[in-house]
Amino acid sequence: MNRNLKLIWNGLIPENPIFRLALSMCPAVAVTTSVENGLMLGLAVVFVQVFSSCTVSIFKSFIHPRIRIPAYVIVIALWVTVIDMILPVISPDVYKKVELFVKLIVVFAIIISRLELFASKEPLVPSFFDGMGMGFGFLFGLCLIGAIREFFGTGQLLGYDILGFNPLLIMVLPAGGFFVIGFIMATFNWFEYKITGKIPTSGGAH
Amino acid sequence: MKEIFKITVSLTAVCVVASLILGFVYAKTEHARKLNEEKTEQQTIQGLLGYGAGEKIPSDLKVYPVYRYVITSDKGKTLLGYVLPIKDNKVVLAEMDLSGNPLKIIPITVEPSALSDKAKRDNAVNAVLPKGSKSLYAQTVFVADMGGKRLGYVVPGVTQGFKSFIKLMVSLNPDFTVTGVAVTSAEEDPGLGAEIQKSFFRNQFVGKTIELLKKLKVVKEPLPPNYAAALDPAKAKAKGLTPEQVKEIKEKHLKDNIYALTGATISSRAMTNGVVSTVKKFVYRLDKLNEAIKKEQLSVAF
Amino acid sequence: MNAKQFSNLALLIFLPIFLFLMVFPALVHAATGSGSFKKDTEIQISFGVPVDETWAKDTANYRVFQKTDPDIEIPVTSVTLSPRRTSAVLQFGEALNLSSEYEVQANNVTSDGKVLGNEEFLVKKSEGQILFTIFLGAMLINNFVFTKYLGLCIFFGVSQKKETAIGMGITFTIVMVLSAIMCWALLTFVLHPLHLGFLQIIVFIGTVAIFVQAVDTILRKVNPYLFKKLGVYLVLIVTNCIILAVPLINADSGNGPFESLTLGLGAGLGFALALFLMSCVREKLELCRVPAVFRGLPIAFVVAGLFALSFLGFSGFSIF
Amino acid sequence: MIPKPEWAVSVSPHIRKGISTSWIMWTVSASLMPALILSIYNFGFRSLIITLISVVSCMLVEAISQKALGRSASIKDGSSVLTGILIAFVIPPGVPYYLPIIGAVPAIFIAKELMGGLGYNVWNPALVGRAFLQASFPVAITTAWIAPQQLSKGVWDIFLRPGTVDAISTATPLSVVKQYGMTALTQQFGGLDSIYWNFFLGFKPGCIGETSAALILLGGLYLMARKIITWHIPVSTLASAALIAWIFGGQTWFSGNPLVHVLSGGLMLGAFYMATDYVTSPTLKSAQIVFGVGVGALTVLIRLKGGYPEGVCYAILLMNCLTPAMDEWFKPKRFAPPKAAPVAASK
Repeated sequence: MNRNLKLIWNGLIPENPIFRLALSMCPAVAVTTSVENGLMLGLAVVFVQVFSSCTVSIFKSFIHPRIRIPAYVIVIALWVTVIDMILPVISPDVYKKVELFVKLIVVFAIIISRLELFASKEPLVPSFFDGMGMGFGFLFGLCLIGAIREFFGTGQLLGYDILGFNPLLIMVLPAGGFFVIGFIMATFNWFEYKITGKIPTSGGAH
Repeated sequence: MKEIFKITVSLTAVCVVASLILGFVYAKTEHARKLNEEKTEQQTIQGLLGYGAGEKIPSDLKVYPVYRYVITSDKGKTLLGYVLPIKDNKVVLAEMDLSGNPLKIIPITVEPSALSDKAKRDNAVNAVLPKGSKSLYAQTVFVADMGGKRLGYVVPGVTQGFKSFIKLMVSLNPDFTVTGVAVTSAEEDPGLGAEIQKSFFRNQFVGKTIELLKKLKVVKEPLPPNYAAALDPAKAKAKGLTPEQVKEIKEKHLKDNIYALTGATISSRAMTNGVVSTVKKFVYRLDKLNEAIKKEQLSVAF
Repeated sequence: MNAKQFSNLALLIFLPIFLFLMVFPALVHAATGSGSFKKDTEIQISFGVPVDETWAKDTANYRVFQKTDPDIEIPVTSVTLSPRRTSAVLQFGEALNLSSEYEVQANNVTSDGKVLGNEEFLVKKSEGQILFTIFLGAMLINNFVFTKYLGLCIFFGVSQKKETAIGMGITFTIVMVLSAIMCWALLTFVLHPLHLGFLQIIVFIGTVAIFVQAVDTILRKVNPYLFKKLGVYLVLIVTNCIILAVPLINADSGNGPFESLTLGLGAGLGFALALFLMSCVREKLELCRVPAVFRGLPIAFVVAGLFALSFLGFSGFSIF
Repeated sequence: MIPKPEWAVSVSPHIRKGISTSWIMWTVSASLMPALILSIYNFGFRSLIITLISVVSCMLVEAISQKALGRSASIKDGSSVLTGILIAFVIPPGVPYYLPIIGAVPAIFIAKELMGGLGYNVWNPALVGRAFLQASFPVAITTAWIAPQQLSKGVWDIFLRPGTVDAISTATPLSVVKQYGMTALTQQFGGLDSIYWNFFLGFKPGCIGETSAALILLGGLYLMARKIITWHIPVSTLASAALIAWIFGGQTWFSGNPLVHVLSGGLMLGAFYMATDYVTSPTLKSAQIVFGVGVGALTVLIRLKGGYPEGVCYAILLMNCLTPAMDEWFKPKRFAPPKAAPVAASK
């Protein structure tokens, strides 16, 4: 398979930042009461991840190794602030609900860890695709959780009323979010067990 | 030592470049963001006036904001000050005492469009007041005007809900009959109090005249099913009710009290109190304002 | 220095902050002398001198209105005078809006038959009440971990062992309190005057990073043992959302210095509490026959969900 | 993970007593029967049906999840039966019949089996089920009350028409107090004496098994006599609830009515049957007293200042959160603690 495609696939399933690497969990539960919110935050993460990966990849030779981390943080903060200014122009209603977490993208461990592990070593094109992969993996995770919680919590999908009643309201509450993620993670583990015959140990969480 | 110097310079450079980019993006987006905010507010107001999404807004519909200030004059007296739009795209500050007698009318030398920004408006008001007096922004109400005739009013209100404040907006027609209620922000419990935002609850207020509002109560009876269907446009459509039938059902229940949401009596009562007190206060003030405008022969824009 | 001594030290640091926060605003408040809400339909005012009962009981002597609605009076339905006749409780027929300001004007205050003149009272929630509400809200009612999902990464990462959880919780609280107040100062004295509000994310993350670096350097020199114990966490702190969320929430709701400090303290202690409880349960889970596919993070999430379910009991809690 | 030993060897002395887990579970379940009978008298056969549905679905969920997780089946130990009875006892009699079925899943699967099965759970399964239902179906759980003694007004009517919840709904005493104040309750019952008497005997709207303080007390005393539970948790819970209600319950301080708070809602049921759960309460007697004080205080605080009219369920769940920590705090001191290892000099 083409390496670039492989990088994207890698981010989507085998190293999905939410379910497999268990990085940056906070937004995964907090904003995903609906698909729309998950989509919005996911797109913001894709934007920040891709742009920071590219920036770091281009300027990697200029960044002194000792100030690497502060420089990365500034780069991320830069793109976060940019998206934080753009989103309210595009969709003010959804932005209101995810505002705090868009600002908090700056501390998402997934982004800085990709900069450190990948973009600081690789050229621009693979870095771009790696950023895309991780970003879309994140987006996919958020949308999956969002869809489950929105459907069971409010009987809707993407704001369209499907059931007409609330099947299990707890799903849109904090407790339901934790349950959903726990069960999705267990499902991922179960699939891996069925395929490889080994019970995986979930990744370090931060 | 040289290395430290190098590190410092490069970090500073990174920061400066980042700030410059941010400054650029900020300058580009700030205006659009503010416009967007205004647009959302405008849409809420238009929706309340009966021009929801998808409906064409007539070109001669104008919505004029009227800002109310509480002014403490240099002699220590408390006055009310209304920032009113007048003909020829000008603005005045009309002062009146607490019982509604007009006192002074001071022209304000600011473009009406700049008044939507609170800081700019506060400055403009303070600039025309004599030294030593203080002003405190209180409320904005909107007057809708269509082709020189008053179409209605949109009044914001706030009420203590179950957990935090419920912010709402009520639209009235010129005879002070409620034409719409919107909840602009609320943090009630999902599935219980949050149902106040649903149209079947909000639309119970529609059509209530000021006399009906004054003795409005909340009852803990279940909402009659056909009334519920008539109140919710989507449900009415699903049930196949014709507009005439909907109108008929609504008229039949017009004098009913507000049916509380099941399990959320507190939120229902809060909402009802909020709507009633908002309308009562507004009607009281508008009468005084209209009298003052007549007395002073002020050529207001609406 | 073991964990117990460390927690004692932390107590020594936090207790004065907490007492200061609770007492200082009350002193300031007492100095101005004004009214206070007793219930949502009652206001208490104190005159300073014993007043005549016949004057005080006459509801026509009072004018009460919301600060922004001076033209609309709220009718007083009845007045109860305290036994020593120095303070009165005004009752109203309608519920008051406790988060806004009211003004009470008492006309012709009469004491021992002499008319002393008019007196005005400003009635609002006292600072102490507001701070206590913020504190309790951040710590229990809207616990940052269980209802706002902040700091989950660290929460799941370091809650395996009780010892580390305690150390981490206390370190976090210290950093959160200090960075909250520093970010407030930067925002108020630098960013706002220069109209650079849009730079807040960069400035806040920079502040937290610099602060953590400083603690790191100082600890390394002053107390190498403690540094060895906490060094690992210090790095983690920079990339944690709960630390950055506190200044962002403060900036968003326009909190003053005391409110910022209280929010930082409440959020920090709430986080420490969550970490501690979680670590106790997870140590117990080590001995349980948890199904294989659930072992590790999945069961941790389920447990966090059960915590969140229990913490629902605090929802809608209001002391004042 | 500890490897499963081939033989179970417990600490000496190895003397067997005829008490097994299943005996305890069945005895506790049996002691709840008088309350169930009163509830049938009060609310009609509906309450019996709901209890049966709840018990059966709990047993089914347990059987299915044990099968799925590859564990040996332990249906016969009666723990799921007891959980089923308790779930039914803390929900209103007028709820739709599918509610206890849904409640059984979080109670048995999430709160018990996922944590490792009976003996390992941290939270009380029945209360997890109840809190889950409260969060998921707030309207049904807060409104589906039936006024007592529907028996005379056609018990079969309620039984046959399950969808008529709205028509039979009334308010529990606690929600009357919460919304309209104590005076409204006194008016409704016609005097304080009547309140005490009706609450004690159990003629008031409420959850299926919680209405009668007398019958629960009877069951609790029986359990104490059989040495299944001790007095520590129930007594400290009721005492602290009464104290807090007396201090904060009235218009001014120290003027509340403790008796109304102790007799109303599910406090009695919670104190005797839920807070005393072996697995989810602390082991040591001193810790148990602290646990009970916490349950009582939190219950009344949630009732008075919180968002719900009733707080027993959340109070016990919140104290369950603290149980593992309390077991640690109250750990008895070792007689000869090992000497602290010398702190390695830092480099």
